[in-house]
Amino acid sequence: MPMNRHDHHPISETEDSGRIDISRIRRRLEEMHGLNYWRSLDEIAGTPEFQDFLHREFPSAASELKDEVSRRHFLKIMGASLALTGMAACTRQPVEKIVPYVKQPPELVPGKPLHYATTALLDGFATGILVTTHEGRPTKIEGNPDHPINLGATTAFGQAMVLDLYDPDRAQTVLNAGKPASWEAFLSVMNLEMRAQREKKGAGLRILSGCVTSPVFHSQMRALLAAFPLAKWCQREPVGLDTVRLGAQIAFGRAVETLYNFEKADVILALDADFLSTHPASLRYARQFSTRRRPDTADGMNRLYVAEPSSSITGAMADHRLSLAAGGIEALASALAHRLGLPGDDGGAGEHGGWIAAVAADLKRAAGRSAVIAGKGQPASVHALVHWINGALGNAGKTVVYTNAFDSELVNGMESLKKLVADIESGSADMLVMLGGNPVYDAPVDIDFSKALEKLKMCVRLGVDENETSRFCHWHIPAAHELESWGDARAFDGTVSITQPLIEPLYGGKTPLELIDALLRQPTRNSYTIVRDYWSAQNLPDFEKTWRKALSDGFIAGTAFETIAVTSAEPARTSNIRPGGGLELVFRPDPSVWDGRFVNNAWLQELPRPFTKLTWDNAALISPALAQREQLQNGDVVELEFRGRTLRIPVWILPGQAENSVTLHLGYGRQKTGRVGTGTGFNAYALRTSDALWFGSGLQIRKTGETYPFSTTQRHFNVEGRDIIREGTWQEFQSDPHFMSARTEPEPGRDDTLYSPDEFKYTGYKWGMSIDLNTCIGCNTCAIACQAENNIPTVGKDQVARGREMHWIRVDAYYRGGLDDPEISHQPVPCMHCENAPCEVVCPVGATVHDDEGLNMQVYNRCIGTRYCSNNCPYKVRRFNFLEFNAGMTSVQKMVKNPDVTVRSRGVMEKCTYCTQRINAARITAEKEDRKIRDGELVTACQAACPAEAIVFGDLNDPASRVSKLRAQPLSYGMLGELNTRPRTSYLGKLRNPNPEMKS
Amino acid sequence: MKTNNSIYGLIAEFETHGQLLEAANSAREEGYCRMDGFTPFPVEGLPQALGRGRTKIPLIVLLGGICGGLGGYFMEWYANVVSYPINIGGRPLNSWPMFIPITFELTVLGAALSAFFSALLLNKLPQPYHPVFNAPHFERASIDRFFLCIESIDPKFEPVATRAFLEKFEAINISEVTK
Amino acid sequence: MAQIFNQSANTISRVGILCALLALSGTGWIAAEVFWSPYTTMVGVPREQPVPFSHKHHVDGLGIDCRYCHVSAETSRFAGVPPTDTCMTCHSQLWKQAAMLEPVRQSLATGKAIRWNRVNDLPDFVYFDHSIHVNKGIGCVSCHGQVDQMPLTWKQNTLYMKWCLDCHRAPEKEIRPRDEVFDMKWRKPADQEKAGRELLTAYHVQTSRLTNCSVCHR
Amino acid sequence: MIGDPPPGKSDQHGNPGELIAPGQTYAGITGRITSIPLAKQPPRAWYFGFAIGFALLMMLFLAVTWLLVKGVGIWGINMPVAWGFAIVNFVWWIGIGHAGTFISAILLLLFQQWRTGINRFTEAMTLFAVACAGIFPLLHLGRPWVFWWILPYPDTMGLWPQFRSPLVWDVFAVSTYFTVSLLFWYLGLLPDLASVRDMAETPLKRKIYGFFALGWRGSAAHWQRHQSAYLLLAGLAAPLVLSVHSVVSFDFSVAIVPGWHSTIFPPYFVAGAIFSGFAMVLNIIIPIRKLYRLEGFITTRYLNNMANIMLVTGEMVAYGYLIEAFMAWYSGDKFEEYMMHNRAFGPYGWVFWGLMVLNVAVPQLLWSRRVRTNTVLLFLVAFAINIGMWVERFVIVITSLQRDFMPSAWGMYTPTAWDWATLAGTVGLFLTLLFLFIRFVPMISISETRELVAEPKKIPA
Repeated sequence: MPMNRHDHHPISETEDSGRIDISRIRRRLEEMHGLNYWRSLDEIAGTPEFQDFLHREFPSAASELKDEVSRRHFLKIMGASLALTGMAACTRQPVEKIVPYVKQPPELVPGKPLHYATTALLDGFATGILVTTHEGRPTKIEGNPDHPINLGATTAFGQAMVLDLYDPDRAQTVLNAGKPASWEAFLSVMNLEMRAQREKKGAGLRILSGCVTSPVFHSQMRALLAAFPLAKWCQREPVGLDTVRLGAQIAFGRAVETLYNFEKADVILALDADFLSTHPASLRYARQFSTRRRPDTADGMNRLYVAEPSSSITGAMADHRLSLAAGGIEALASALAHRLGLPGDDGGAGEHGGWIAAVAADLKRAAGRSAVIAGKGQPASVHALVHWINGALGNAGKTVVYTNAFDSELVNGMESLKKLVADIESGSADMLVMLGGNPVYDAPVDIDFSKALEKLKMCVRLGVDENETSRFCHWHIPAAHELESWGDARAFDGTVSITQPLIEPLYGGKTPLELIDALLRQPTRNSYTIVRDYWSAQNLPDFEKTWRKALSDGFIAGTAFETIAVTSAEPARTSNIRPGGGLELVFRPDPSVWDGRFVNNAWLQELPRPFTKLTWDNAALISPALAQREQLQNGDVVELEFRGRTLRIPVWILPGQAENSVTLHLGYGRQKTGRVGTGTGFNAYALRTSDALWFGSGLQIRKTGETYPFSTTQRHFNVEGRDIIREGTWQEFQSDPHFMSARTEPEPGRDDTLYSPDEFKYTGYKWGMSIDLNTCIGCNTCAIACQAENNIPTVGKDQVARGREMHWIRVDAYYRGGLDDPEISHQPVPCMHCENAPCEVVCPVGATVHDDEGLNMQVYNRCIGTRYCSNNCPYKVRRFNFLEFNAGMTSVQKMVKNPDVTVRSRGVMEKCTYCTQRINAARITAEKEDRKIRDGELVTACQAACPAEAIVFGDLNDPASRVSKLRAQPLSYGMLGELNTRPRTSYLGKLRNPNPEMKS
Repeated sequence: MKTNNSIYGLIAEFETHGQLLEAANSAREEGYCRMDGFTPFPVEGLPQALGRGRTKIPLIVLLGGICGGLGGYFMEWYANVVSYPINIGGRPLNSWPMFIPITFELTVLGAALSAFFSALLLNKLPQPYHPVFNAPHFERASIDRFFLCIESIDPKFEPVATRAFLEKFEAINISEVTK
Repeated sequence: MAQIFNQSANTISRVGILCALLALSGTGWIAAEVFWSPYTTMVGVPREQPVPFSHKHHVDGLGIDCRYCHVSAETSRFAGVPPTDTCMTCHSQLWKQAAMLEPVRQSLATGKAIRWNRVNDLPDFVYFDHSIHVNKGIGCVSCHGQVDQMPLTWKQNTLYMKWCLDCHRAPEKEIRPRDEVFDMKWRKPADQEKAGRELLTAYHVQTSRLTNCSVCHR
Repeated sequence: MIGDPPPGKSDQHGNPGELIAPGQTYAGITGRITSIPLAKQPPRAWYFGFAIGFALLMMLFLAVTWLLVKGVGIWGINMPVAWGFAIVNFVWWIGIGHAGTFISAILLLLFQQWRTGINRFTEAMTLFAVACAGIFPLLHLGRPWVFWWILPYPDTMGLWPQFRSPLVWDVFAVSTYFTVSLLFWYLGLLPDLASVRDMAETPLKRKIYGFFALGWRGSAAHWQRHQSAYLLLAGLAAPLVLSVHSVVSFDFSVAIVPGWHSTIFPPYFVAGAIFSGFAMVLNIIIPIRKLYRLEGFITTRYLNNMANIMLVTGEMVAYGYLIEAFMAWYSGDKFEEYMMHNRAFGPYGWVFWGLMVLNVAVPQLLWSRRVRTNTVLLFLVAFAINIGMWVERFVIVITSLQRDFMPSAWGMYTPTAWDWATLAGTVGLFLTLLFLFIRFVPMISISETRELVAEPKKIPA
């Protein structure tokens, strides 16, 4: 893990830090009135300040940063930078410049990365992260291992946020009615506006924000609402937790938060709940869940039941998955409640009676050691039922605990949004301050938000990007990116996490704290002072010490909510719940672009979606049965008609989709966004009404006859009976731990070779990796973590369609069993680092060879690009730069590159290196201390990011290392071992734990 | 009467290669040793008729081949075993079976080059200028005529006698070749 | 038949062939010469700098230790090029008015860095780490030469991969006791190779893997 | 000064029995053959053919320029199909380049006289085909500007080629093959250049051809050494020609890819090479022979014999296909089995069956003597075979790579316009060189033809 992550932030001490002067660039930017904004960014790329910044102490990517920026779509190609250095053998090197600091920051040692603890937010909830900076450039996000909510893991979004920081399409200047203006001008205007509002006690003032958990912000709002008693604050997320809160409200008569402990649960039932990937606490849940999926788990493997309309990460992990229309879940829950002796309606069970009975029995058996969870896509009534069920099973306080809510009074985003619009329509509200968000795009269609906005006298938006909503704002203030901001927020368990800036705001962005502060008082304070002042006032013991610790830890220890005992209200008597007939439309946040906010992030866009492996698009996910009925093929464009509105969108046939459910992923089809996101996907919000936020019946589907080209990274999901992925059951494993290897053909013996098997002995370190298919949930975080660590370019939809995606580690999905309810298995595939590497023998120039520690190295600067190695790689993990995929990047975009990894040029092969740069760093540190690298001291990027700890890397010569132990396990196997490639990457066969009483 | 040193030799022009062979044979028997025949295609037996021994070319080619082969294997062995030994997919440094193709190719190359160049050098080509080109109708030596030239440096050469000797055969004409 | 070429043609043709052969081998030889010549390698060519900084004066003359300016040589990949204020620690007292120091004063005043010309420049795909070399007893001189004798700094070695390999294959030829690393005056003992081998074991240098590609390329 | 050459013979004169039409004289032969390079104006058809070739050649330049600007990404290749047209074309051209040396070397060693009329021509064809082939390994590199890293030379990096790689073997095999073919061709050409020199009217032509004739005098000593060296070269070229395509086949058989990793590849590639080589010879020689009225020299007997060779090698190739399928089944290797099934019934199945028609079905027509001796039919069959052999390489390269071990990584391959342009471009290069050769070099070995006249029963060398 990071070596010196405990050096805390310079700014906290010296306001005058020796950082480069971004404010200069900002000023230049402001001078560039009238220019369109893409260009203005390119212009500053040319300023000496930026060149200095980029060349500062010659980061290795420096030469990559020289060439001029092209006007083309930034994924498009020209020129070759390393291509030239490739010719070093026959060219004279150009004279490079050294640009030292003028005043060197004390904590900064050129060439040594620094690691700072800070916080990443999603929908207002915090996860702790560690950010690696090189000479003041944040380049990589890691999970904060000490943070209670994510325990060192990150989500794909967390990994990708660093790319957003350098997004050239970010809002860069204060805009007034679309014209560049200044922050000062804005302040003076606000001064007047607020004076006006003060007179009417803020009757016309409305604040619209996303869900906020920040104590500082809450205190600010309290102050604001005290000063303007009639003002109102509306918190609202397009894919927020309203239903969850309402459910708790029904069940307990008060606002509480529900927290699970899956480590203690033997039997889990998830009702349309994707708690492993889309829940605010999913990182912790995934960790807890996975500890009970390991073959060597002490207290037995848990059993997971899932009922859901379309395959989710959690559903794929299920031992028994029931594909059921979202509208059918409530009936199922009610029937289950009935079987558990609660007032429920058993009639809803329908043909699933058997399934429910078995689940009920299993849950009863594990009473107090079971857990039932419902997803935010289910109505409050289902959540209430689930609370009662957990109560009846005696899980409350054991596997399910309750804490005080983030907001003392219930927050219902939908309702407050409706109220807000009503107030504007009625004219009672005339001033709106929006903190981020994009309601014009993502508010329910039956609420005409844009029309409301036009009514406003004064509309202000603070946002990192300009989107559909910005157009209606009188003032648009560029927001500081999280990595540029001071602030705080609570994790889902309540832990207060501190946000500290890693770099000065590139475009002078402001934080919400600063904006609200500006409404309250002028002259304004900067957010550092705001945060520090607040916390110093919280009479923490020995503030200075606590504060410094909080900054270096990234969170304030012991601030998690205490669990509380709740008294459940009398279970309501639910009667004859029947799912609506006909086709059902289901809305889900997109696994990559979420509610639409990440649509301009190329890493996320190109990340293959789980199951479909779609990139750069969303689709209407339909069941094979429906496809058959309507004669639909993948890519056929259909017209969906729902409650009087229509949407044309291509379909994708998803095995495991509930027969009559059509799932739409939100967040695509944006009208106004950056170069990456423009023109991608289809806008599902066009059908999303306030009465069917998550699902609703009465959908009509019509085939249009048009087709649409999708880009997918995997086209074949059948394992073709090859020894690639090994599966079995927990029961089989109990009876014979070696049952798997017994039924597969053995690897050829070590001596079955013409050559001496001892030609090369790996006596020093012997690196190897073990991937546990039992715990891998297929969340893709490893893939994007690898992309961030290893400077892997994105290639764009067109190139993906041509089969030229560049991910070094891919997550393959294989389907087994019936089309309608298949078993799905994920398999992460990095380079196998074969000891008898087939790729090496065929390379004419020795560009891919072995080193003494068994690494299969790819030497980019030696590679001439014959691509023979890839042909001869049975695992097809090699990636080729068919074109100059790094060309056309602005200087700012290039700042994301990791200087410890060569940026590959056109025409060279690349692949997973086991993060050789990390190995070297660790070795050098160790050798300087004359010791060996300790097990766990060195982790690969994918391993560090994995929420389920499915990937373990280490020294195979050290019998005590975790990887050696995993390799020794009976389930361990080498993929396609019969080819005698002797892979260093091995897998643990996948076990499922089916309920013997159930046939399917 | 010219003296020997001003002329290169006497040349006789024949219709068929049979006549040439006959003349050459009896010339050899007569004791002439410095003579040469010129024909539009290789005439079998002519070299023997003119008293020429076997050529050294096959030997040279053999040597060339051996050098090529040995050199080839040495190059591979030196590069991959001595100069920069690297672990290539666990294969031994001196993976001789995989070194055979290049060894073979270089053997052939060495032999072929020596064959071609020895042929040229021994024939002293290129030699754009040569006295026999002065002989009348000599262009037809590459078309349809067969020539026999007895050179003046032949100890037995005697302008008159030699001409008389040549006239014994049905040569189309006999002429002096000036230097 | 008339001669097509006159007598001289024979000589001309043979000489011609000879020349062709010479030209062929000649070009190869010239190419090699160019690659190894100072024109390409810049070896021994003093490099112009915005400020004519003399290592000779500062190191040899004033006896300042390398680490005074190149602070991170022992701890980081980069030895570190001193920030302007390092220069000014002395030059705020000495030579305050010297014209040649104007750029330094400018830099401090304007906050704009001095843009030095790199002397020892490795390609961007080579990851050289000063700290590990220094810590394992490779002296500055081994790569940078007698910097204390350079008025204007020049490149002492080609820094070609071949040159790196020479030492990575036989480090015993260059390795020296750790505490001599920064000593410009240190000379190899007569039994360098023997002493070197002892140091290698003492410093746990895994010589076997020093020629692995991954050591320098990532 | 020389009597007029006899009028061109037409087919009914030269019946398949003869290697040369009756009534030829030394002077006649010489005049007839040298008249082509010495003619003031080539026939109109020549300009036509050359124009086509040159136009295509320009297209090649365009395609290559764009390739160098953008990178190999302009082609259809991808992961998993990392090799596409470039390699297909390379193997195809190399194969075509096999007929020449086979005819001149192996037929010479087997004392087959029926090489005389066509060896010069086919040797030239070999050179040009290999030249076309040689372009592709360079172009298909991701970074062609450092291609010389494949060659062993003392560089500044202290690095060497990796001699275990079949691609390095290729470099040596192909360059050796080209060199040896060139020497062989030139050595054979030497006496004829002398003939042209001596037939030439204008001093300039005399000088030019004289320069290349190196002063050949046709002396007994010249002939003796020439014959010895020529025969030795033939002896060397014979195993070489077999080795070259074997080495090319190693590119595939050394790899572990199902469909490539097969021991039958070397013999079956060599057979295929000769198969396509002769097909190309026929496709070129039939029109040329008509155009220049050379039926007297290249009699129907030649065509007949070549057709026979095609028939034999064709059957060998068919056997190769059969064995591939058989081994896939017999080995019981699931990867091989799937590969074979995918080849025949997968997305590229139609290509495979097309191959079967072109390379297996059509050549069976050659059993009929009427087809073998009918220039038009023969031309069509040969043309089908040329296409077929290209398709064969497409099937081997693409369908094997398209679906190998990892189902998750399976993909498709679609050539782009640039792929086709490059292929057509090399055809242009080939034609251009060929037409220049026809125009300026005697395309039939004059001295050997004279031997035929001198004593038809005489065995050369």
